[in-house]
Amino acid sequence: MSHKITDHKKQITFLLALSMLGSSASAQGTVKVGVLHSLTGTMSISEITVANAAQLAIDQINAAGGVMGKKIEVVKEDGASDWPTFATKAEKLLTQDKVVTVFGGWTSASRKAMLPVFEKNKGLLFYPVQFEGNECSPNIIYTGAQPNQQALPALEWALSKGYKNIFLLGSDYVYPRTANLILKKHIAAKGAKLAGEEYVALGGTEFSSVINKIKAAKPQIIINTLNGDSNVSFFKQYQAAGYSATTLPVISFSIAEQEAQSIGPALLTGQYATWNYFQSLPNPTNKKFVAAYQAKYGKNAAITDPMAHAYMDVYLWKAAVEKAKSFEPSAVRKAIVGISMDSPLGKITVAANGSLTQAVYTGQSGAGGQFKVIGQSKGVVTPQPYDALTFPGKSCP
Amino acid sequence: MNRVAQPILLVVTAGALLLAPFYLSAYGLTLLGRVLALSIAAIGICVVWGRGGILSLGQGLFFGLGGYSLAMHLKLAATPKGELPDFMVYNGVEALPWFWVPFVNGPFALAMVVILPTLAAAAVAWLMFRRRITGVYISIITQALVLAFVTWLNGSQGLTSGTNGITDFHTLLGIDLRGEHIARNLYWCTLMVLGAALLSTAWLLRTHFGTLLTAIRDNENRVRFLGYHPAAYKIAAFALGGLLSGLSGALYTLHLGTISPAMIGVTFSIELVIWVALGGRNSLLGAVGGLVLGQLAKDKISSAVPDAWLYLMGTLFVVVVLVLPQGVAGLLERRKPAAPRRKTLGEVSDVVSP
Amino acid sequence: MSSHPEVLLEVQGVTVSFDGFKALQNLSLSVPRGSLRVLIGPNGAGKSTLLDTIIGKVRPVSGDVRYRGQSIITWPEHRIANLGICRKFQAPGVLDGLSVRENLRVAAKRTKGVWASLTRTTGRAETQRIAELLELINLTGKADQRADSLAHGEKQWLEIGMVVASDPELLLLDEPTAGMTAQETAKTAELIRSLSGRHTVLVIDHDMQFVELLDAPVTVLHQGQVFCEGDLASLRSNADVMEIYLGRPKDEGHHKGVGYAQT
Amino acid sequence: MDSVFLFGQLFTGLSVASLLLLTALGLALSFGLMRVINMAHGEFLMVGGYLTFLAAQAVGPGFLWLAFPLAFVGTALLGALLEATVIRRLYGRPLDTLLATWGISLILQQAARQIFGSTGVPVTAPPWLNGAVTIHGGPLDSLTFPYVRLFVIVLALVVLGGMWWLLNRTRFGMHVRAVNQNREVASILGVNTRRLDLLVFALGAGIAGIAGVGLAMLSPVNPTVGAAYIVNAFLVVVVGGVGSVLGAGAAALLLGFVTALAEGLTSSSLAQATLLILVVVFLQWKPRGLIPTQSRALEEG
Repeated sequence: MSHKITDHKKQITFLLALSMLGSSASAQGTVKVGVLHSLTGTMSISEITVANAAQLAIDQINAAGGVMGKKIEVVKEDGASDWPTFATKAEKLLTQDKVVTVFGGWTSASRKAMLPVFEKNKGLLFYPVQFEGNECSPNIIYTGAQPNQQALPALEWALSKGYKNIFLLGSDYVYPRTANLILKKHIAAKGAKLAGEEYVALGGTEFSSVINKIKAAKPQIIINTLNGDSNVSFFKQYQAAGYSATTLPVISFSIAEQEAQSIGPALLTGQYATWNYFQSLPNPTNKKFVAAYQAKYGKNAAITDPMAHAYMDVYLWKAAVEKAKSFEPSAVRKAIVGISMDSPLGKITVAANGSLTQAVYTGQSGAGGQFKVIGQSKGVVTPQPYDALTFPGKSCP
Repeated sequence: MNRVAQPILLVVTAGALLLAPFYLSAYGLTLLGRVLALSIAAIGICVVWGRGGILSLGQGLFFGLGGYSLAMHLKLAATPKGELPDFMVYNGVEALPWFWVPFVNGPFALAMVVILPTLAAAAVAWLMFRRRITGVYISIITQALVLAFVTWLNGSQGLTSGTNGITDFHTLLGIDLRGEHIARNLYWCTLMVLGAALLSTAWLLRTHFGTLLTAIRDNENRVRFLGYHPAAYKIAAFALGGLLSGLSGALYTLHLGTISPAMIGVTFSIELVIWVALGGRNSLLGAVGGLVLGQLAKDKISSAVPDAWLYLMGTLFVVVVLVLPQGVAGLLERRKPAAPRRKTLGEVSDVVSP
Repeated sequence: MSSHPEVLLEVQGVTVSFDGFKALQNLSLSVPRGSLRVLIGPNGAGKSTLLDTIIGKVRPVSGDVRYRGQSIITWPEHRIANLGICRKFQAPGVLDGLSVRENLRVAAKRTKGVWASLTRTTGRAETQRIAELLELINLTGKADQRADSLAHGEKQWLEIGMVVASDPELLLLDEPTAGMTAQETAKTAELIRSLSGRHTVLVIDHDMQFVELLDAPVTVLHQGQVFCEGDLASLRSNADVMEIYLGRPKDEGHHKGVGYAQT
Repeated sequence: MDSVFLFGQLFTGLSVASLLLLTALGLALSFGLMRVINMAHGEFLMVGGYLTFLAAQAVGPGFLWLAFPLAFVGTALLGALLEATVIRRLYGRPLDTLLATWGISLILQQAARQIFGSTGVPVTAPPWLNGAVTIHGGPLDSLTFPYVRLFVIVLALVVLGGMWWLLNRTRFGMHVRAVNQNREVASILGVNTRRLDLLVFALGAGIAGIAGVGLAMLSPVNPTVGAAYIVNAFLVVVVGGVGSVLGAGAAALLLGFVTALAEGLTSSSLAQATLLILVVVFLQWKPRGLIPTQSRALEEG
C-alpha cells in the first residue's frame, strides 16, 4: 500500500523522475508475485475464492520458508470483471510492480485481453480455469481443462449411458461456442444426434423461448455450458416447465460445488457435472487442502475445480523456480515442463504445451450441493489444445 | 483564474504533457496515453452535448466503430496470408466475411476509422433530427443503439469474436507494435491528435457554426423561423462527435491492444458523459481535463479501495448534477468578476486561442 | 381590399384542428404588400394559430396559404422563413446563451447553410448594420452581455431587433409590447410604423393603447374566423365586437372601451 | 414453426410483456408527469426482488402474503426518499435527472452487492406455483403453461387494472391527469403538485417493487437485474407514448410478442438486437409513440 501511495504522488505532481522506481523484483529477501482476479463485479463471486486459494498456497509456502529462501510478497489487483481492466492491471503488475509471475484470470475474454501484455513484457501467467483450447502462448501456463479434458469425456460418458440425442445449451461467448463446435463434430462422428443448439446472452435470465425449443426438439440429454446466474434461471424455468433430472438430465461444465450452493441444491439434485476435481475426491492431498482452506475461510466453504487448480498453480510455480534456480519467467517456463506432483486433483504432470496431464471425473449432484463421483477417465488425459477432428492440422508449436 | 494565469497554465500543462515520456514510468506513460486517447471522445461530447444540447448516451457506438475498424485491419495483418483470423476458425467460419475483406488494406482501414463513425453518426442523427426527436428521447434511442450494437457484437462471434473482442495485434502499416520505443511514439502521436482535435474544434466553435449550435440548443424554433435548418446543424455536430469518438476508439484500441464489446457499452458511454459533466460540458478544456483526471483517479482509487469506488462514482454523479451543473470549469468561471463580461474559460471559443 | 393593388400574403379558407377543436375555421385574409395590419381578438380566437399556420409551424387540414402568389402550405419552416417571412413570438424568443450582438448576427446572416456558417466571415457592412440596429433597440451598451441577463422588456426589444435584422418582407409580430412600459410601447409603435411601407407588417396585440398608436386597419378574429374589419374607432363603437370581448349583452358594454377587456 | 411451438412462443411473449409492463408502468407515470428520466428505476425492481428474498427467508414457503406488501411499501418508501432528496431538485432538467439517477443506480447496485453478494440470491416459488397446465391431445398436444408464468401474467393484469381504476375513477387520478395536461393550471386550481409528484413517484417505485416479486419467481435476484430491464422498459415508455398507461400496456405487448417471435426464429442475442433496431425504425414512423399524449406542455419537452 505504501508503495502505491508514493507512486501515486509521483505521478500527479510530475516531480520525481526515475528516483522512486528502485522498488524492483527482489528487495530484502522477498519476491513479488501478482494475483489478478475480479474482486468486484459479476465475476467476483467465482474469482474471489480462486484468489483465496492462491493466497492459501502462498501463505503455506511462506510459512514453510518461502521459495529459494525468499518470502513471497503478493501484489493483489482487481480485474473488476472488466476485460480491458485485466489488461491494464496486468501491465501495471509487470511493468510497475515488476512481479515475476501472475496468478489470475477466469473468463476467456480476460485471458485474451492479458495475453498480448504478457507476450510484450515477457511475463508469465498461470491460468486456472477450464477453457476452449485453441491457444498456446509461451507466456501462459494453462492448468484448467482443455476441451479434451472436460467436454469430450462428458460426451463419451453421456453416450456410454445411452443418451444419443443431445441438445447443446450455452451462454453466448467463446467457450460454449467452441466447446459446442467440437462436440458437434464428435456427435456426428459417433453417429449420435444433435437435437438442437441454443445460446443465451451472458447473464441472460429469460429461458422461455429456449425451453420451447427444447420441448420441440425432444432431446434425451442437455449439455449445458451456461455461465453464472443464467444457470439459476434456466434450472428454475426448466423445472417450472415440468422437467427433472430423471425426465431430461443436464450435464454441466460450469457448475461446481460453489455454484451448486448458490443455485440451490434442490434444483440441481440428480444433475451431472464434469471436472478434473471435485471437493469429494478422497486423495490425502485433497483432504489436507480442503481442511486448510476451510480452516481459513469458513468450515462450510465450498471448494471447486478452478480453486484447486489455482492452489496447485502456486506449488507448480515454486517447483519450477526451484528446478530452474531462477525467478526469471522464461527460465521458469522452460523448467516447468515435465514437472509432476501429487495435488488435490491427484497426480498431474505439466506437458510441453504448458497444460496439465490430468484425470477427468463425472459427478452427480446430491442433496448437500456436493457431487458424488460416478465416472472417471481411464488414467490421466493428455491435454490437446487443438481438437484433431475439428481443427485438423493445427497444433501448438 | 485571470487572463494572464490561464495561458501560462496552458503552456505549462502542454509542456509537461509533451515531456512526459522523459519522467514518467513506463506504466504511468501507457496510462496517461490511454486516458488522453479517451479524452478525444470527450471533445466530441462537449460539442454535441455542451454546445448542441444533445445528450447522446451512445458515443460508445462510434467509439467502437473506430476501434473495430482499426482492430479488424490489425487482426488481418497479424494473420498469416491465406488463413482466417483465429477466432473465425474456432467458430467454424470458413470464408472471410465480406465486410472484412477490404480491411486487409491498411490505408482503407485507416480511412474507415474516420469515415465509418462519422457516417454512422450522421445517419443516426438524420433519422432522429429529421423527425424532430429531441431531449431525453435521443438519450434513450442512442442508448438503445449502442446496446443493439454490443448485443450484435456479442451474438455474432464468428464475425466479431464476440465478448472476447479482437486482440493480439503485431504490426500497423509495417510498424512493430511491440517494438522498443513504440509506447513513447504512440504517446506522442496521441498527444498530437488530441492537440489537433482541440485546436480545430475550438476554431470550429468560434465560427458562425458554433454560434448557431448554441443558438439551436437554446431556442431551436427561433433559429428555424429565422430561416435556418436546425436539423442540418445538429446532424453536422453529431457527425463531428462521431468522428472524434471514432478517432478516440482507434487510438484507445492501439494503446490497449484490444477492443471488446465490454469497452464500448452503455456503462462506458454514460461514464464518458459524466466525466465531461464533471469537467464542464461547455468547456473543451474542462471536458478533456475532467475525463483525464477522472480516469486517472479511477485507476488509482479503484485498485486501492475497489468497493468504495462505485459509491464514490455514484455520489459524484449526483453531486455534479445537483451542485455543479456547469462542472469545474463553470465553477472557475463563476468566480470571475461579473461585468463587463468577456469571453471566459467557460466559453469554448476562447480557451485555446493563442 | 386596400388601396395597394398587389397582394403579398393570401390566406384562403384555412381550417386548423387540434384534436377536433377547430382553432381556425375556413379563415381567409389577404395582406397587401407594404401594408401594416393589426389583428385583435379575445383569447382563443386563433390569432397565434394563424401566425403559426403562415410560418408552417401548424399545418391546416384544409385551405391554402399563398405568398407572392405561390402556395407555401407544404414548405418546411426554414424555407418559408427564407422567403422573407419572419415572426416574433409571444414569449421573447431570444437566444439565451449568446450575446446580444451574436443574437443580431444570427438573424442578420444572409446565407443559412452549414457550409457557409463555417466559411463566411462577418463583413464590414454587416458589422455596421448591427451597430445601427443596436442603437435602434437601445442595447448598444449591453451588446456583449448574454441575452439571458436582459430584462424582459429588453428581450422583447432584442427580438424585434432580430426580426428587423433578418430584413424580412413580411413581419409577423405576436404581442411585441408585452411586458413593456408605456414609454417603450410608444417607441415600439413608432418603430413599427416606420417599418411599414418598405416591409409588410402584421401585428397581434391586446393592448388597445398600442393598437391606437399604430393607427392601422384592424381585423377582429373570433372563434377562428374573421369577425369584422375596420379602423379602431369604428370597431370601438361596434356592439358585436364588445360582446365577443366581454361575453355580455350588447347594451351593457357600450360605455367601456375595448382596451379594458384585456385578460 | 409448428403450431405447438408457435403458441408456446405467443405465451412466452405474453409472459415477457407482463414483466416489461410492470417495470415500465412506474416509468411511464413519472416520465409522463414530471419528465423525469429515472435510470434507477430498474433498481426498484431489484430491491423488490431482494425484499421478496428476505420475506421468503423470514416466513418460509408461504411468503407471498408478506412479500407483496413488503416489496410495495419498501420500494415506494425508497422512491419517496429519492424524490424528496434528489429528483425534486431537478425538475425541468430531464437530462440531468438521467445522470443523477444513473449515479443512484450505481450506489444501489453496489450496496446490494455488498449486502447480498454479486451472485443472485435464489427465491423458491411457493409449492402451489410448482407445476404447469399441460394440454393433452388435439393439435396443441403437450403445450405447457407453467403456473409461475400464469401468475406473473395475472399479476400484470391486476396491476394494470388497478392503475386504470386509480387514474380514471379516483380523485387522485383526476389530479394526476390534470397535472399531466397542464401543471400550472392544475396547481392554480388547488392541486398540490409537489405532493402529487412525490406520491406518483413512490407509486411507480412500488409497482416496480411488485414486478420484483414476479421476477424473483423466475430468476435469481442479483445486483444487475435492474440494469438488464431498464433499457427495454424505457423503450416500452417511448413506443407507448410518453405518459400513457394504456400505451405502455400496448407497447409492452408489442415488444413482448416481437421478442418472442424473433427468438423463435433466431438466437436470443440477435432477437434483442433486432428488437432495438425495430424500435428505432418504429419511432421514425410514429415519433410520439403508439398513443401520443396531446398536450402543449409536451411541445417544449
